[in-house]
Amino acid sequence: MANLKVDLCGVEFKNPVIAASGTFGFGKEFNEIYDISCLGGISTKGLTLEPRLGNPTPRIAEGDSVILNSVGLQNPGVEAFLREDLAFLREKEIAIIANVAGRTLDDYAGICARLDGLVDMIELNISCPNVKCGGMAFGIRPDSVLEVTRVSKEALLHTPLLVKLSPNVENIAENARAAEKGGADAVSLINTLTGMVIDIERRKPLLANVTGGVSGAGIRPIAVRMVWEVCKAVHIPVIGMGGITCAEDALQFMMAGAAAVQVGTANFTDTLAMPKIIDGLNRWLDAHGIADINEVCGTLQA
Amino acid sequence: MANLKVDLCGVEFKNPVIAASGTFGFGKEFNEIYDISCLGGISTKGLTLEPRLGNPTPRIAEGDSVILNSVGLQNPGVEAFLREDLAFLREKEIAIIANVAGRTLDDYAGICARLDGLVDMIELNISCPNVKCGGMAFGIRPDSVLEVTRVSKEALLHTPLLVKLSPNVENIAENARAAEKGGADAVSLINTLTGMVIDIERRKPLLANVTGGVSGAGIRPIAVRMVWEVCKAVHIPVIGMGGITCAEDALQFMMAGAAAVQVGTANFTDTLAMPKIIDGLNRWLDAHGIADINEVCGTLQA
Amino acid sequence: MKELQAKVDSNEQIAPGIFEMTLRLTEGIDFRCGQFLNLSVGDGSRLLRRPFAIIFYDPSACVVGVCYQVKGKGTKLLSAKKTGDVLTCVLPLGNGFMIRPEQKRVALIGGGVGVFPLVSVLNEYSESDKHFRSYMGFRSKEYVNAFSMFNKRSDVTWIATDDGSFGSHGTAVAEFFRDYKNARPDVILACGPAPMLRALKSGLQERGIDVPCYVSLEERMGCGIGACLVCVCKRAGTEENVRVCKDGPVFNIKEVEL
Amino acid sequence: MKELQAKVDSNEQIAPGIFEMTLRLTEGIDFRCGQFLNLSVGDGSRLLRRPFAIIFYDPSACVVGVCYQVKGKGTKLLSAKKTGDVLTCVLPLGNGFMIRPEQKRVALIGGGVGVFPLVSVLNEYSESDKHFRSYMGFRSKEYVNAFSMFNKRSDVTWIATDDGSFGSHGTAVAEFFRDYKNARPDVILACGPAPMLRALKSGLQERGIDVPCYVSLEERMGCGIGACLVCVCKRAGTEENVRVCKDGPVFNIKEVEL
Ligand SMILES: Cc1cc2nc3c(=O)[nH]c(=O)nc-3n(C[C@H](O)[C@H](O)[C@H](O)COP(=O)(O)OP(=O)(O)OC[C@H]3O[C@@H](n4cnc5c(N)ncnc54)[C@H](O)[C@@H]3O)c2cc1C
Ligand SMILES: Cc1cc2nc3c(=O)[nH]c(=O)nc-3n(C[C@H](O)[C@H](O)[C@H](O)COP(=O)(O)OP(=O)(O)OC[C@H]3O[C@@H](n4cnc5c(N)ncnc54)[C@H](O)[C@@H]3O)c2cc1C
Ligand SMILES: Cc1cc2nc3c(=O)[nH]c(=O)nc-3n(C[C@H](O)[C@H](O)[C@H](O)COP(=O)(O)O)c2cc1C
Ligand SMILES: Cc1cc2nc3c(=O)[nH]c(=O)nc-3n(C[C@H](O)[C@H](O)[C@H](O)COP(=O)(O)O)c2cc1C
Ligand code: FES
Ligand code: FES
Repeated sequence: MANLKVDLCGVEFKNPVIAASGTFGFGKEFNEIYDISCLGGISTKGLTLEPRLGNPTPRIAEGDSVILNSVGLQNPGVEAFLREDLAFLREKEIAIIANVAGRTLDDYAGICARLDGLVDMIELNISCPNVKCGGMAFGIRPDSVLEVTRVSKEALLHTPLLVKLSPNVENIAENARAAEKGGADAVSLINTLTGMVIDIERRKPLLANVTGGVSGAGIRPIAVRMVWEVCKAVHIPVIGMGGITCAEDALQFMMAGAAAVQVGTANFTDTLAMPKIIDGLNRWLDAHGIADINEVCGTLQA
Repeated sequence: MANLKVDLCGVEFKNPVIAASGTFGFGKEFNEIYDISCLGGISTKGLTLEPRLGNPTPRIAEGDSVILNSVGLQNPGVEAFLREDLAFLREKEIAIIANVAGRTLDDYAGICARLDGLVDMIELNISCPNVKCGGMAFGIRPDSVLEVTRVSKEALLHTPLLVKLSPNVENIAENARAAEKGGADAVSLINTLTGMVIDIERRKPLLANVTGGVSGAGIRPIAVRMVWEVCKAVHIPVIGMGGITCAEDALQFMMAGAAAVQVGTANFTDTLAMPKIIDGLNRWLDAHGIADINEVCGTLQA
Repeated sequence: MKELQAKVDSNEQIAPGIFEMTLRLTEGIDFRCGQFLNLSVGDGSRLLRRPFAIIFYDPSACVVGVCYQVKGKGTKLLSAKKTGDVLTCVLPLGNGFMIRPEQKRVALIGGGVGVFPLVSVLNEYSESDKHFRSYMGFRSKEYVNAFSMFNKRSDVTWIATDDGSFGSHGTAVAEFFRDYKNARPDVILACGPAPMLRALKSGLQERGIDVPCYVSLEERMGCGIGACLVCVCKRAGTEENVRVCKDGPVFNIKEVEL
Repeated sequence: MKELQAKVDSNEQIAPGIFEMTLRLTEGIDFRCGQFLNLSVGDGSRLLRRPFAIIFYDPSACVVGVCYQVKGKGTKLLSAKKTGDVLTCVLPLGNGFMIRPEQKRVALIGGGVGVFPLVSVLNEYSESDKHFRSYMGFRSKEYVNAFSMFNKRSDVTWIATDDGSFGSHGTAVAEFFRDYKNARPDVILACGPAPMLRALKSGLQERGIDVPCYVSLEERMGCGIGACLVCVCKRAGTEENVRVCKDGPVFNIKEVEL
């Protein structure tokens, strides 16, 4: 069996397969189906300083090989997370990435300071397209990406900072460079694309929130392209995601340069998607006589 | 049977279903399968002043519910089109939209001048993501959208100008407004999103051109959202497209505000897709007791 | 709660647009009435599974049964499945219905496809000392047959149709209140469209009826297991959400905003 | 050239990873050997059809046969299809092989799945006065059986395998040139991977052999009917593209850049 261990900014992941924020809660429910200690890591549901109720329902719609969600930032707040969920995840001995969001720069600084030293990594959700006065604003323009990264980084003494990039932009490589400049230790991408589904019988948007974030297998080619562009543009590690369903999909992202991957929507289609991906990586490496997954990263010839 | 006729900038379309540029050639091949005179119109393969060879092969790849193409602008040149294809299309009595592209502003002005008065509409492809020094540049920034629209419009005395917008932008509504300001009589959207598929066995991009344009059913929610944003932003007619496969899909775009639709990739999945969509529109309108398709347009409550 | 392969055993139309499907699981489950499963529809373009009430479970054969109405693309695809086709499902999901030992007289109120979760109650308590009175509302006559299985096991069944083509003209909730004095239920179990449940809630309030009443809710779902927070509804009188898939789908009617 | 429904009549594995599928069409077609069809794979997530050589057409039953190798997702999905499943296809496509009346001695050179278009030649000319000599290359022994149908109708068949596990160790093209003096073909028909066709082209040139030689090409396709310009290759010595799906797939070996 090949080595699947990867190291990102000094954090060790058993393997490069990480649960994507918002699709895996804080791990407890999936752990009823399989022991999640097999995973490389988990990115938590987006946390805010205070509890949030999120958007009205319906919060999910479907397209062809894609889904749209408008959950918004429903979460129990960072204190409840620390009190009720962190210990469970620690027991699982997987890398814990706290996905965090806020409405203001102070929010970001505040939640980073609160989590500093308590989790393995902090992932800034600056791209959640669902909360009107939060997400979108920070993640679109390079200057505000830099700014929110900088204030978050300043609030952190112990925990590496991951900045999650939005794909709803003109030039994602430029935003990645802005995050790097702002002090990000790594970047992750892509968050969801903005989309809309109309219920033609009611002549209304299907989502109560009108628009929602598009994710799932159908967006994979867009995500791979963006990850490849970002990997060429920055010197910090990149975590790739967007439509990964199997080991072969994950390998596309890693060959494009990603050091690890996250898996979101595929957890809905198949609750065992992530263990199967890890297993598939092992088998693919063995079949190709490759001893270490790290040898694959960034080997795309293009 | 309900009225399906729509009028865009004084051009009459038998129905709102138009073949999308690049997927339907100049109509002759599909006419071997069904009589294309049933269509509302056709947007030709992108034409340039001189013949073009296009990109190397492979030129097509597949994702989940999407395809990627990198045909580039292979075309016989505008003169060959006028000589060999226009008369055939005229006989079919469908609205003829000449899709045109160029490398420079002069190219655009030149091809518009050449086609002025000879076709029913001219569609500027300012968004083709495949030709390095053409397409991309003009379609991304509002100022260059305005510029290329303006010079094209100045070259036209008789034929209405349609500007086709790229989705690979930060704010498509802004680009639509730029086109309107530049003198566009209508806008169409969306062109393809940029994507990439990696052949992990060869560790190479599957497309010889590295990246390609993503189209097909999977992109529909993104396209509907963009069409809705553009319809709210401009006063000129909008032609919607992106992943339309059936009458119900077309109705989403029309309720969002599109006056007509184009159908591209679905022609590959089902060569009879367009006649079926027209038939489906008729049946849907009848079933809902609606006498005129125009009554549906822009009726979304959001 | 497991992810299992499920081989289609049968898939037959039992009323216009309504199918009964039985599925053979690769292993057994613990099942309680009112629980549901989340079923793949066997096409790569549909990333979400569809939730359906489990109407029966046969532990000896590891077979579950569901009844579904063809509504959109997913159920259309399901209706084309043939014996031997393999799907996947996550099950059993949700909390299910609970009837306490001292609750002997049970009222079941169902509307449309909402009758299916109630069928599982009748199946589970078929050999018990409970007395059931059922109030069922359908669109029209043709749909009633689909639910004939219902008739067999409940002591009294009242049927109402929207168009009066069978039973009384009106709603299941109206039938329930008309019969209420005779029924004197110890517990009420209901499932159906939101307007029906709202009519039930306000009817109970207006009449000052304080009998325990449990309703099974429907919400669009992502994960189906409680992780994604897609399927929430509000806990009445609070600023807190509950998850239909995990905390429900069965709630005390007083507990949730309908 | 029509878009037709095609009901799967049979779908059986005939060699490791190689399937033969027969399809019953809703109406008849005009078919010539060397033409192909573009077949849906019966899953909503695959928007492109797959092109396969038609190896036979039975006009009395409106049945076509194809043989395909499982390579990626689409052929994997196809291999799971059962009798009675309904697919759609566009056919017949392309120009096909032509053998002129005066061309009596025909050499067939095939590699891998490239032998399938050649099978249709043998089928079409089975009752003719043509003399066939076939040169077939396979990966290894197990694949040879899949092509045994080939043996029956050609006068002489030379088999080569990459690993020497059957026939001679080497390539079909090498076999062809070895046998050339005996064969003295009037026309050469070939199909196989690009390197094989390139070896054939340069072999003919080096030896100064000017016998008419036609090759059937493969390219990734979009529309399959000539409209989208996805499947092109370059016309040799020009700045002009030809479409494999419409102008081909059969070309004079001199006409195209391989
Ligand atoms: C707990 C629960 C139990 C259910 N039990 C039954 C049952 O026993 N029989 C039955 O016929 N129906 C039942 N439903 C409703 C059933 O899930 C939907 O009718 C079905 O998912 C529609 O799928 P579709 O592909 O036809 O529709 P589409 O519109 O194509 O579905 C698109 C998406 O919306 C979701 N969706 C659409 N309508 C509903 C709905 N009413 N409720 C929840 N999700 C929806 C789908 O699951 C899918 O994710 C139940 C729903 C829930 C939540
Ligand atoms: C005219 C013609 C005739 C053919 N005849 C046969 C035959 O008789 N038997 C047989 O086994 N194969 C034949 N092929 C090759 C066959 O079409 C491919 O192997 C098949 O499409 C692969 O599909 P997939 O879903 O397994 O691969 P995937 O990689 O999942 O396919 C992705 C896309 O690439 C295309 N593609 C992949 N490989 C090829 C290829 N080699 N050629 C063309 N398109 C490809 C697919 O059609 C699809 O659009 C023929 C190809 C052509 C062009
Ligand atoms: C239901 C749902 C909720 C999500 N919530 C969050 C979130 O809270 N924070 C965040 O950064 N991303 C969130 N995302 C985005 C995912 O983490 C991921 O970036 C995206 O879904 C693309 O990956 P996928 O195609 O594998 O799902 C959410 C996605 C889904 C589907
Ligand atoms: C093979 C192919 C070639 C295309 N060529 C052109 C082109 O020449 N000019 C243009 O404006 N758009 C071109 N397009 C884009 C389509 O016209 C359309 O905008 C896009 O495919 C989205 O619609 P769809 O999802 O219905 O295909 C092409 C698309 C495809 C798939
Ligand atoms: S569907 Fe995910 S929490 Fe209920
Ligand atoms: S595949 Fe469209 S032209 Fe050949």
